[in-house]
Amino acid sequence: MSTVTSSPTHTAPASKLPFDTLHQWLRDMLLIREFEVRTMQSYQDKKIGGFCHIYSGQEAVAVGCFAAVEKRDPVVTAYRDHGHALARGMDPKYCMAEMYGRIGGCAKGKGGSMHMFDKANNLFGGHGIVGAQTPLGAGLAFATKYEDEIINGGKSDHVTLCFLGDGALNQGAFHEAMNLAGLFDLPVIFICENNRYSMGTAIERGTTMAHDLSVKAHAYGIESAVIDGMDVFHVYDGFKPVADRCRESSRPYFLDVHTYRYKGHSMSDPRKYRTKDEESEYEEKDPINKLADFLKAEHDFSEDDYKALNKDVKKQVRDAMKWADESPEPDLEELYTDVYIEEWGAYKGTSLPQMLTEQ
Amino acid sequence: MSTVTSSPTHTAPASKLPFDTLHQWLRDMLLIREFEVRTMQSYQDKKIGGFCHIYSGQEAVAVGCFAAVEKRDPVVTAYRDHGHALARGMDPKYCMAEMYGRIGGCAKGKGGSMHMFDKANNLFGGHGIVGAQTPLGAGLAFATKYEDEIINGGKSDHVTLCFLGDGALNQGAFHEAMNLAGLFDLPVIFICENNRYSMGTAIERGTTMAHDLSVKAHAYGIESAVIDGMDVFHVYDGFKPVADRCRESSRPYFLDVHTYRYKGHSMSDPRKYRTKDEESEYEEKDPINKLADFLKAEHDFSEDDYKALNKDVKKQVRDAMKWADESPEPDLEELYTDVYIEEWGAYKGTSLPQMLTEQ
Amino acid sequence: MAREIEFRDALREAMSEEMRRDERVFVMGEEVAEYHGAYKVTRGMLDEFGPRRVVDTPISESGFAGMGIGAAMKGLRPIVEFMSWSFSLVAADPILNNAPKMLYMSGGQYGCPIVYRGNNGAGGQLGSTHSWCVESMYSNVPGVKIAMPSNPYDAKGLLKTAIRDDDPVFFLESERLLSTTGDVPEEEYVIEFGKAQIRREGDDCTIVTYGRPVQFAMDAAEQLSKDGIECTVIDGRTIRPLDISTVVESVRKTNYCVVVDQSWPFASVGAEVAAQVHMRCFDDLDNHVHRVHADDVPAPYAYNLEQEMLPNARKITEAVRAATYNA
Amino acid sequence: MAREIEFRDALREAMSEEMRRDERVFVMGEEVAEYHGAYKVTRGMLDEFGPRRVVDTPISESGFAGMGIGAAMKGLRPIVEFMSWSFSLVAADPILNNAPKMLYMSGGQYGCPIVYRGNNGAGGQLGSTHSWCVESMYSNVPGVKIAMPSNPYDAKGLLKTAIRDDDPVFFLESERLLSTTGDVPEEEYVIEFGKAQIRREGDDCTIVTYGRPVQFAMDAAEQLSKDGIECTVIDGRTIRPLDISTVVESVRKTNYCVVVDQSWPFASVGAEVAAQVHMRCFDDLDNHVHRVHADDVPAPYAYNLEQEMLPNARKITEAVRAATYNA
Ligand SMILES: Cc1ncc(C[n+]2csc(CCOP(=O)(O)OP(=O)(O)O)c2C)c(N)n1
Ligand SMILES: Cc1ncc(C[n+]2csc(CCOP(=O)(O)OP(=O)(O)O)c2C)c(N)n1
Ligand SMILES: [Mg+2]
Ligand SMILES: [Mg+2]
Repeated sequence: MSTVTSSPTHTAPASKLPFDTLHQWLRDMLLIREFEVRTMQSYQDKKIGGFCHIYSGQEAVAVGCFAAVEKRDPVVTAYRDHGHALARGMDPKYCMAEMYGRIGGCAKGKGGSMHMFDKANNLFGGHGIVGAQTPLGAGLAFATKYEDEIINGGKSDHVTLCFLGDGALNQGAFHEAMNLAGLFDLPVIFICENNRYSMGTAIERGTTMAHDLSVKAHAYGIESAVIDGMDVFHVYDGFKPVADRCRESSRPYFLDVHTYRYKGHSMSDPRKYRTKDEESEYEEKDPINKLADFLKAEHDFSEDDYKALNKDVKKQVRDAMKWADESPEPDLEELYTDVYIEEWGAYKGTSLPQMLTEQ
Repeated sequence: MSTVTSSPTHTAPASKLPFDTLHQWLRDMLLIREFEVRTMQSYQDKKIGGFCHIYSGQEAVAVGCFAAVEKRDPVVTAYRDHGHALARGMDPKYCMAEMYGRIGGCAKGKGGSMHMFDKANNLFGGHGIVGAQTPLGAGLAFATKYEDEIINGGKSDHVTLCFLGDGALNQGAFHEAMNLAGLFDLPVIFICENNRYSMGTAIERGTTMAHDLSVKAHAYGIESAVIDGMDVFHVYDGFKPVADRCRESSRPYFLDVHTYRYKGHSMSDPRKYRTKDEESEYEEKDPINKLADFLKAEHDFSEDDYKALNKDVKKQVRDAMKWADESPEPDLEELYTDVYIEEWGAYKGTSLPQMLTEQ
Repeated sequence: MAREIEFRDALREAMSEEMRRDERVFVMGEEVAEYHGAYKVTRGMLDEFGPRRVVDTPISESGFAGMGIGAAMKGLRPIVEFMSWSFSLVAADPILNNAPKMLYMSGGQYGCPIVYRGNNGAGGQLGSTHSWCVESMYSNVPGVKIAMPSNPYDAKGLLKTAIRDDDPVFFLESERLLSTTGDVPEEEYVIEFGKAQIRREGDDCTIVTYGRPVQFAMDAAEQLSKDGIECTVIDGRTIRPLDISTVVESVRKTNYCVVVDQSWPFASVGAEVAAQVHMRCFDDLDNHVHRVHADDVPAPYAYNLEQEMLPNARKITEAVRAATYNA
Repeated sequence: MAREIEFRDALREAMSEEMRRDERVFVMGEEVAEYHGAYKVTRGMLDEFGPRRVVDTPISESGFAGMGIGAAMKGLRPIVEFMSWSFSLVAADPILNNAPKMLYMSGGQYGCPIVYRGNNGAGGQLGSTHSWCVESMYSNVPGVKIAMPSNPYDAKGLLKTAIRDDDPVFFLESERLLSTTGDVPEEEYVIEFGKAQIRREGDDCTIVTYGRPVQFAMDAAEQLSKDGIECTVIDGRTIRPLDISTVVESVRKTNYCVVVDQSWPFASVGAEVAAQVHMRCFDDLDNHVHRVHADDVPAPYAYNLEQEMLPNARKITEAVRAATYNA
């Protein structure tokens, strides 16, 4: 089904990458997994409110993709965005504080779970309206190409990563974005995190041709590939050549990444629409276990090392929670900041979050 | 490129249809052509205002398609809609009066050129917002199927014809409509009148995969076919089996009908974006001449008969203009009718146009 | 017979009763069938009416909002659920440019008897994209009717009217009210559009409001009453038609008016009511109409900011005091 | 040096000058490049700036409006042309739910310096779907700025300000004004947002308006002056920020006020101005603020109906007479 021909750049397959790199991937995935456990707990404890979407099960997607590109490459995603923020390099304390609604949050507590932004790491947001981020993704790619070529007079040399859920395939905005990206040769990769459900709707019940999403890309002359998102090696090995070619050729791509969300759609979802069997089936393919097993088999990495890493990650998340908890609520003055950059009337201009000023 | 397999229903090819039928087609096409000549003239004379889009060159599409279905089958289209209204059976006097902004118009002068509605003929409007009619088309098909199956307890037995321009392919609404139609097995045929331009934009400049629009349908698991819209026989022969199968199977279709608008996009367009050569090339394939020549060659139809028919049509349009001219302007009271069906406050309820009450 | 039921159940009863009464009525929207509604408003309806009349849709608001219009033109009576009115912006063209104008543009030929309904206004910390109060934006448009119930009784009666209405109705519910309960008779009833309800009478000030803030206004009136300020609280029930007469009649008696509108202030329902009251009660008013709105900023996520941003009893109390020179 | 130029040329000069000044500025929209603009506003710009900075788009308003937002977040300064604001409804989500909230939701990290511009309001007999006045709906939303020039001088000065502004600006032009001419100096200038312009002074009544109706108000004032009623005409220039102080100052002198707003009345800019004037001038007003709007009906096609529906000098004259008890 893949229509992406292999890349001219020869890159090592993930399995041959240095131990340190793979160890970092494992750490990142563990961090996300643990972060989400604590997120759910904090939600139960009413420290987090609003809608909250858990990334557990999908860790390999964000981690594998980001490993294949550079920090300067823009990223934009939907509301299930904790994993993207952490994998991209946001300190979990800013992410947790955001959900706690505290001034220390990445958006000073104004965005919440669905809206993680990190300018230093070129994360252009989680976005809450299904599909809304896809034209933004095209626009980010338009901008890097414009900057590289028109302003800097060079060759286009960035790729934009635009994540979307399978449910977003049915929003018109996605189709307009695909057509524009195809038409303008924009260096953007639309990464569909196909976890088979949009809320309680299995993909076949909402999306025609669910068995072969490549047709959604072909409709715009865009190449596509299917990637196994439950294995970080597959993600990296599938994604890296696509990213390289996208950067090289300044052409968009579409990826159908098969993954699974272990938890409900959001915190309030009892998941009656799927079976426990199906859930276990996927949990058996767990991407974290898979990578840990590989490292144990192929590298100098013991069960004790794994336990230590786990402990380390747990501590980091605990510290993040503590930090978040200690961060104060935003001043009521903050209601009127960041509405406009310019100060006028009741509006007080804008200021950066701690996350950016501390660094 | 066609993926529609031939219909089980055996229907005669257009060339074998009785003379009277073909003669009527010729008359309908001539009527539209002449009507549009007078429309342009009336526009120059400032009897018509607003945006006005001429159908000349595309006559075979509406005439050929409607010949293949029944009056009870719903039709919805875009703003280039005079041809559809006339071919569907609207008396030209109501159509012209509408553009003259008179009470005798099909919509009492409230809609104008872009918004021809005819309830008796199941024409659910011309629609001015590009693509907006495509979800409506899906909805009409949803309704006939619901009526046939749920309310009347029978088998779905209607087809909806939803016309769109090639420019509408780039509106998100179209894609949402296609997915819904595919998902719900709606008996609707999306007929893309591909006249190669949206305003001044050649299709390749705005639409990816312009050389093969079947991919736009395949993306939703919808079958498609290409039809030569410059020949009414091709239109009928291509469309009839599709309509029959759509009615039979209650599955949507997409048709890429190649046609050409002889005039500018609207009355104000100098058509600098295309060559005179290209225009003549298409004018040489004129669908009216083609049918007239066929009738002269194959039937008892002389040049004199043709001239008489022409004269007859010219008179009908002249009479329509006169009728329209004599129809009064709407009462100022009409401002406040048809806003709500119910009367309340300043609103005066609703009333049907002369077109429907006279019949 | 009176019973206490939840707001969401009142909504479902209205839909179910109308669907039993008229085969042409059906419900369509995201997760309305197999999931029983994101907020369980349609719970159980799939079982009774089957998947052809309780229709799950993909996340294609523009598509299914428009599909509903086509179906309504052909004679069906769709109820289209927006999981949230915040998601109706992607469907702005069909709902604002199509449904409300079809009758006019067709010169009376095609009406559009459709109900769009769903959650409107702040939920709890949903942030800026998910907390829309659309009443001010959408009520600008002629051709629509807008209902905004504040309690289960009204929810049922107004929704039944909406479904029977031959014109397009935007029905704005509040997620925050869905679990509240109230008396709803078992006997059938409907509530006429354009008739405000006086929830409480008092001679000192008239408070006019719509939907969820009605309860805030009642709370404020209660408190003020302890200090001897007696308010009339008017629950407008529908915004289009707007029942201004009931308001005017009251203001002629109280001479003071506060309008409470949960949406942003600029060019809002509150502004409209204020302007109309000034127009009709120019000689009766002893102070200008005071307005209570959400703050004029995007909805923040943080709990304390969101609470501060929304209208509440405290703000209403303050506004009444200011309006009546009791500050 | 003063010159008379057309409104459309003033707009083009503003864009071209800013594009020369700042490489990050580009224009995008349907038919803006090779066709030179559906209304010739961008005529010749393709030749000067090339197809990478004057970008033709397909008919995908939601797509390219959103693309502009992404580009603006990354640091470019897009000017996005809507052929008509009537077509912006299909892009309501990006322009209302995304651009104006990005700065807030990102806690100050990502501003959105984008200009959306195009024709707003009735053209000539364009019918209901194509005659939108979006100012009342869209001005409800915090985070946007809205400018509405009434003449070539303002068009250029305000558009340059809009392009330099770091916040999203909705720039509402009128197709009916594009061919009108006016003095525009060759020297560079900009016009600050939020500063109304007094177009004419008179002691008897204050007329406040925005955009195209300014000329109607001037015509009305002229006529009224013949009968000894002298009006101040205030051209608001921008709706957000709203310069209410200039209005209030004038009303304190004239004691009468008429607001003219070409959009539908309900929950409109006119309602907002009326409500604010009542609030700030309660003791100064000798009559309630009178409002002139388009009729509260979909825009009809027929010439006579459309003329009757729109605001015009006659209606303004009548409103001033009524407001000042000279009816
Ligand atoms: C336009 C719009 N409609 C509806 C919603 C409500 N909603 C939020 S998430 C969601 C499901 C999306 O599923 P998918 O795209 O597959 O992403 P996933 O949750 O699986 O990551 C829905 C319906 C929304 N946010 N925006
Ligand atoms: C949403 C929207 N955007 C822009 C327009 C302006 N417009 C009217 S017709 C048109 C071109 C459409 O071309 P096409 O769909 O090919 O139809 P044709 O005119 O060729 O019949 C445009 C851009 C519109 N009416 N609606
Ligand atoms: Mg999903
Ligand atoms: Mg075309």
